[in-house]
Amino acid sequence: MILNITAVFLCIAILVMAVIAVIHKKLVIAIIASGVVSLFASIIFLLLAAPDVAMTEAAIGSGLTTIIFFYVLNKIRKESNG
Amino acid sequence: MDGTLQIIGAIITLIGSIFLFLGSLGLIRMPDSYNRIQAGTKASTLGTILTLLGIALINPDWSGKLILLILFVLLTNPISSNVLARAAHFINIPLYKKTVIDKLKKEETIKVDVSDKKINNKTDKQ
Amino acid sequence: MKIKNHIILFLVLLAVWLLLNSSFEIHILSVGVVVSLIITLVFCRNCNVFSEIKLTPKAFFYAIIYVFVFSGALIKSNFDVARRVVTPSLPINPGIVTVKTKLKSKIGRLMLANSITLTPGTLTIDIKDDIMYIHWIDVLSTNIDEDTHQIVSRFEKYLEVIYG
Amino acid sequence: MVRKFLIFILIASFSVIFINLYQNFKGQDKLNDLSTYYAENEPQELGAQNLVTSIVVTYRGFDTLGEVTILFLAASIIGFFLKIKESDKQKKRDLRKTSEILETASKILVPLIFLLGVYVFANGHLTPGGGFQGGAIMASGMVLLLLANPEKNVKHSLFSGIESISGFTYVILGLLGIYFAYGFLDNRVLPLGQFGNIFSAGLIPLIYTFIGLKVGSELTNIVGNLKETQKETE
Amino acid sequence: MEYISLITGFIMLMIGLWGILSQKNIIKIIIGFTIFDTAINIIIISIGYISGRTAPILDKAVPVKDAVTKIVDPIPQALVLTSIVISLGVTALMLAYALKLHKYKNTLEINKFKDLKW
Repeated sequence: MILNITAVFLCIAILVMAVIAVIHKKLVIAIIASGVVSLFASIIFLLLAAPDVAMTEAAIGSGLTTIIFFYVLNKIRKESNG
Repeated sequence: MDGTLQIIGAIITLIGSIFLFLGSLGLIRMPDSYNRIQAGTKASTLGTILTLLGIALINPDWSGKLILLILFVLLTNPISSNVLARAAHFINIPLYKKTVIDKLKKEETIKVDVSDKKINNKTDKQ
Repeated sequence: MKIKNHIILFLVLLAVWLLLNSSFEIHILSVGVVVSLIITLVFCRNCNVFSEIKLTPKAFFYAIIYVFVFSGALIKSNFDVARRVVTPSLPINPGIVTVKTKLKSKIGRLMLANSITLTPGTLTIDIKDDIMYIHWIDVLSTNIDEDTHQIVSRFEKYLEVIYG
Repeated sequence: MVRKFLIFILIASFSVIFINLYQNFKGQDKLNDLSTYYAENEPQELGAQNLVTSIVVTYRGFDTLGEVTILFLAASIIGFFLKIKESDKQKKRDLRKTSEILETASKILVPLIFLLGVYVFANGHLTPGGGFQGGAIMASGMVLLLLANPEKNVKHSLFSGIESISGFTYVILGLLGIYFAYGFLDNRVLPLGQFGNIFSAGLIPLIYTFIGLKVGSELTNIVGNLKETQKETE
Repeated sequence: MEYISLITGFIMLMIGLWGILSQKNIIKIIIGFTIFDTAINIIIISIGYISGRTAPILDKAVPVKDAVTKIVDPIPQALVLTSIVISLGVTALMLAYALKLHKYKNTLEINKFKDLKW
């Protein structure tokens, strides 16, 4: 029962973050929101009895993907300014 | 006997989560990013440590990994907040308007002046 | 001097490995020795961080005292932050001040910066040579010597003995 | 306007499909036949505690081989796309110096992070974790090293070497399975050992170690490529 | 539990699809793709979930004899494990393309790329 309530809150947070990631004008905030989506999704995976997938999602989905996005964004900004 | 240990663990976990809640309240109430980093770092460090200690009391089999986690949090949390604050100061995120003094700022402005001069020299040559 | 680095890093890694596995069986110990040796040899070609730790009994004794001083400061800082957050008028008086440090070793300065970040109302922003720039949530004075006395000295006297 | 209308119609039709799918979803109450077979026979056949690991490495080993190949292709295409000229490589960039604190901390933290990665893939057959997770953890350790020393570059030749050697060894270990056991990527080349020990489950820990090294070096190559292209413009 | 996550996955999938189709910025489209990936993973995992059971690891909590009645389906988890790693490779590939496109056109607006239109 408590798990179900937790899952409902997490799912609402995921949906709100997904909407922010899609519609927000600032790219930085959109990228961070998509990282947060991955982080919450890894908690959902843990609640669904899949610890392997949760570890992978936390390490790759919310860690490395965000870093790669920021490297590319940094590069694009430097190109447009200089 | 086991029951008392678990109740103590649950109480410690609850205290830790209260500190975490106060930290997140501080994130909302503080006026500028430096003060937010201060509130966030301290409250989240002690909150995480207390939560992990509570879990270690509830589940003594995991205590080795949890002690390791506590040491790791103690080492990495201040470093990350220091890097965040330094980057924020470098890209000129403004301080709170009631700020008394900013001794780091003076040196930075001098540096910026020098680099401006360099740029001006370059443009003159061209 | 260089072999001391390798030995300390190896022992730290082995201790971490045994804590992670939380058992002392011969299989786990042997795998841990091999893995720690490889990582030590790969990463410790030019690291000079660990050679500055002093391994005397006095340093060990001071380290234990330092843990207690530090835990007290950490708990005090949390109540301080909680009080400031909960008070409706938000009693803060922030500013960036400079302090001086006597420590020379890199790891000692790292631990000093970490301790300052986790104690009441202070946050290390930058460190240049022997001057540290600190964001203070409640500035009491802007004089460098007084700030040093207020913020740094209570940790420094222990860290000076431990790390030199 | 027409475009928005078309998008709306597309999403509405998708939602109709999903509503149908959701209404027909009953939720499982028991394992299907294949999973039942795995759960019953895996401990005697392969001897790994973690069923997911045994499926990834042995029962579905071909999938993993193809997946690692796809990752390798992605890494090499990125390297090909973002190749920079030799003349640009020599240019000095004027970067902000990292703080002394981060530099010191990275020297302490990076070996610990690598040890954690090794722990995750060496215990892949006992606890949650495995080659992919361990490789990702090692790649994030490399990212910390890059953040602490922004002037340094990833040594691509070194990581390509590690990657190709571990990939080659992975295939060789699979071929050993044909010769000594019953098929490609069979793990019964080595004795199965005691159930739950770190030296158990035959070849699975070895294979996962090589998958971990391969994934870690590939991800490091990708991150390094995307980082180095920042040089071109200055 | 599985119903909640299943419906979250469906809604998230539609959000991602809407982002892919309606956004003009290439980086935003790639963000839509990552959300799409995560949504599909959530759906697959929640189909394999059986309520009241634990993770497919046969340690002290799950003895080998009772494994069939105590664990969830391990096959979808194994598939999703590989899918996540591939999604990182694909995302990095798309970002590399975006970098290259930005270098030639100096813009990220998808409407400006009309070279293949006639």
